[in-house]
Amino acid sequence: MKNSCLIKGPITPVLISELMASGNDDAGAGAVSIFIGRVRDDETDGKRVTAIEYSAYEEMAVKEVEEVITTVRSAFSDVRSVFIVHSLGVVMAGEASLFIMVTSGHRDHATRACRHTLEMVKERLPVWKKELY
Amino acid sequence: MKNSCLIKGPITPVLISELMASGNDDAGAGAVSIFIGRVRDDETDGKRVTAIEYSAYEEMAVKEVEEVITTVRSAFSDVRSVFIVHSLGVVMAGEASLFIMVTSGHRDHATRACRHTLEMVKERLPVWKKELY
Amino acid sequence: MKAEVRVLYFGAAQEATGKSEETIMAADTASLRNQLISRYPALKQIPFRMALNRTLLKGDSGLQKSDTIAIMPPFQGG
Amino acid sequence: MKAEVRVLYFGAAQEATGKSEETIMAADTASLRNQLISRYPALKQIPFRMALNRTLLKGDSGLQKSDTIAIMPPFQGG
Repeated sequence: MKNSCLIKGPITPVLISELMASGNDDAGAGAVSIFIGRVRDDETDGKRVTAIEYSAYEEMAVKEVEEVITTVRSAFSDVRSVFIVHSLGVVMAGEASLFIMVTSGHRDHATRACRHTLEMVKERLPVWKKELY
Repeated sequence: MKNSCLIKGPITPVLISELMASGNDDAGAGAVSIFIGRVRDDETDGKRVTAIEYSAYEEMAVKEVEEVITTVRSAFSDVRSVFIVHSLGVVMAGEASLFIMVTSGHRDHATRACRHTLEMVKERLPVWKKELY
Repeated sequence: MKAEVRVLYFGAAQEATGKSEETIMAADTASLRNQLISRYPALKQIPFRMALNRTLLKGDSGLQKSDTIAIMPPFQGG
Repeated sequence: MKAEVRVLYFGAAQEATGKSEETIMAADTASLRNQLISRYPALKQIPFRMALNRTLLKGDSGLQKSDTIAIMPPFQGG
């Protein structure tokens, strides 16, 4: 499985298990830090969100993801792998739309690099959402 | 499944999936932050670690875990659930021995509370290890 | 000199213009921005940035034939 | 007054003493510590802390019958 991609629909528990398994080969990776972003059933103006529809400038998003990974790897020398997956299309409330996983030798770089990746994804990925009620 | 426990042997991918599923009911939890600690195949004095045997002062560890969870929940108001699982006994290199999961409404508290939980676990859990070669 | 460029609209800019892409003649990004806002007044409400050929623009830039400009409202990924 | 307390050994302290628990007479934790180090010289190499009835001790404490003292080398969890 490729480390990073845009996928159609939610990031299912099965896909998450597969992504996590692909980080399992490396017995030098003592630390795995994961962030999962999920669609919240927020209420705005008395209406409850049932789903979010994500769209992206896909060609640019793919390039940005690669640059984020390169930046994170060069900033955190103990990092051994970085995975980024983002949903496109409709994702129901409670389902996952973002998956980030960083493996490293020790805990410090895994946790910090995961957070840093998350912030860069938020800031740099050309992705837009539309709440569905 | 109970949020927190000491288990015999490795924290398997199946158990991790189950733990993650138990955080999935809450559609208000927009952020899930996970840390997994794994046994590294470190080399010391030319010998490679093949496994670690963990032991604990179990009665105290259970109490400390509860206190860590209480502390984290009161320090991070957006946190919705905290899970801590630690292995006892033999865990092979490449297998997981620690699982922490924090869910919250938004990403900031999930990521910071997960890291904080991890540091408290390291500092407060009466657990010892013995490298096996 | 004006060039014919491809303009892509995303997110709220798509709703403001009623389309996802079109071709427009413009000499540079500053004049393109002005042209778009006068053509689609609803765009004025949207603090959009532009990408030139998949790279976010920091300032203004000249335009050449077959350049692709993306009109990008604030990102909302994650 | 001395009390009979239960002493638990963990991690490297278990190897240094060759046992996982025993009962010892001691009036307080300071004298217990001295007693243990003279009885098991290998313990001197281990910077152990003590827990009294499952709570980490910050200072010294008196001891009562049926108290449980844990001899705890530096933690290594995670």
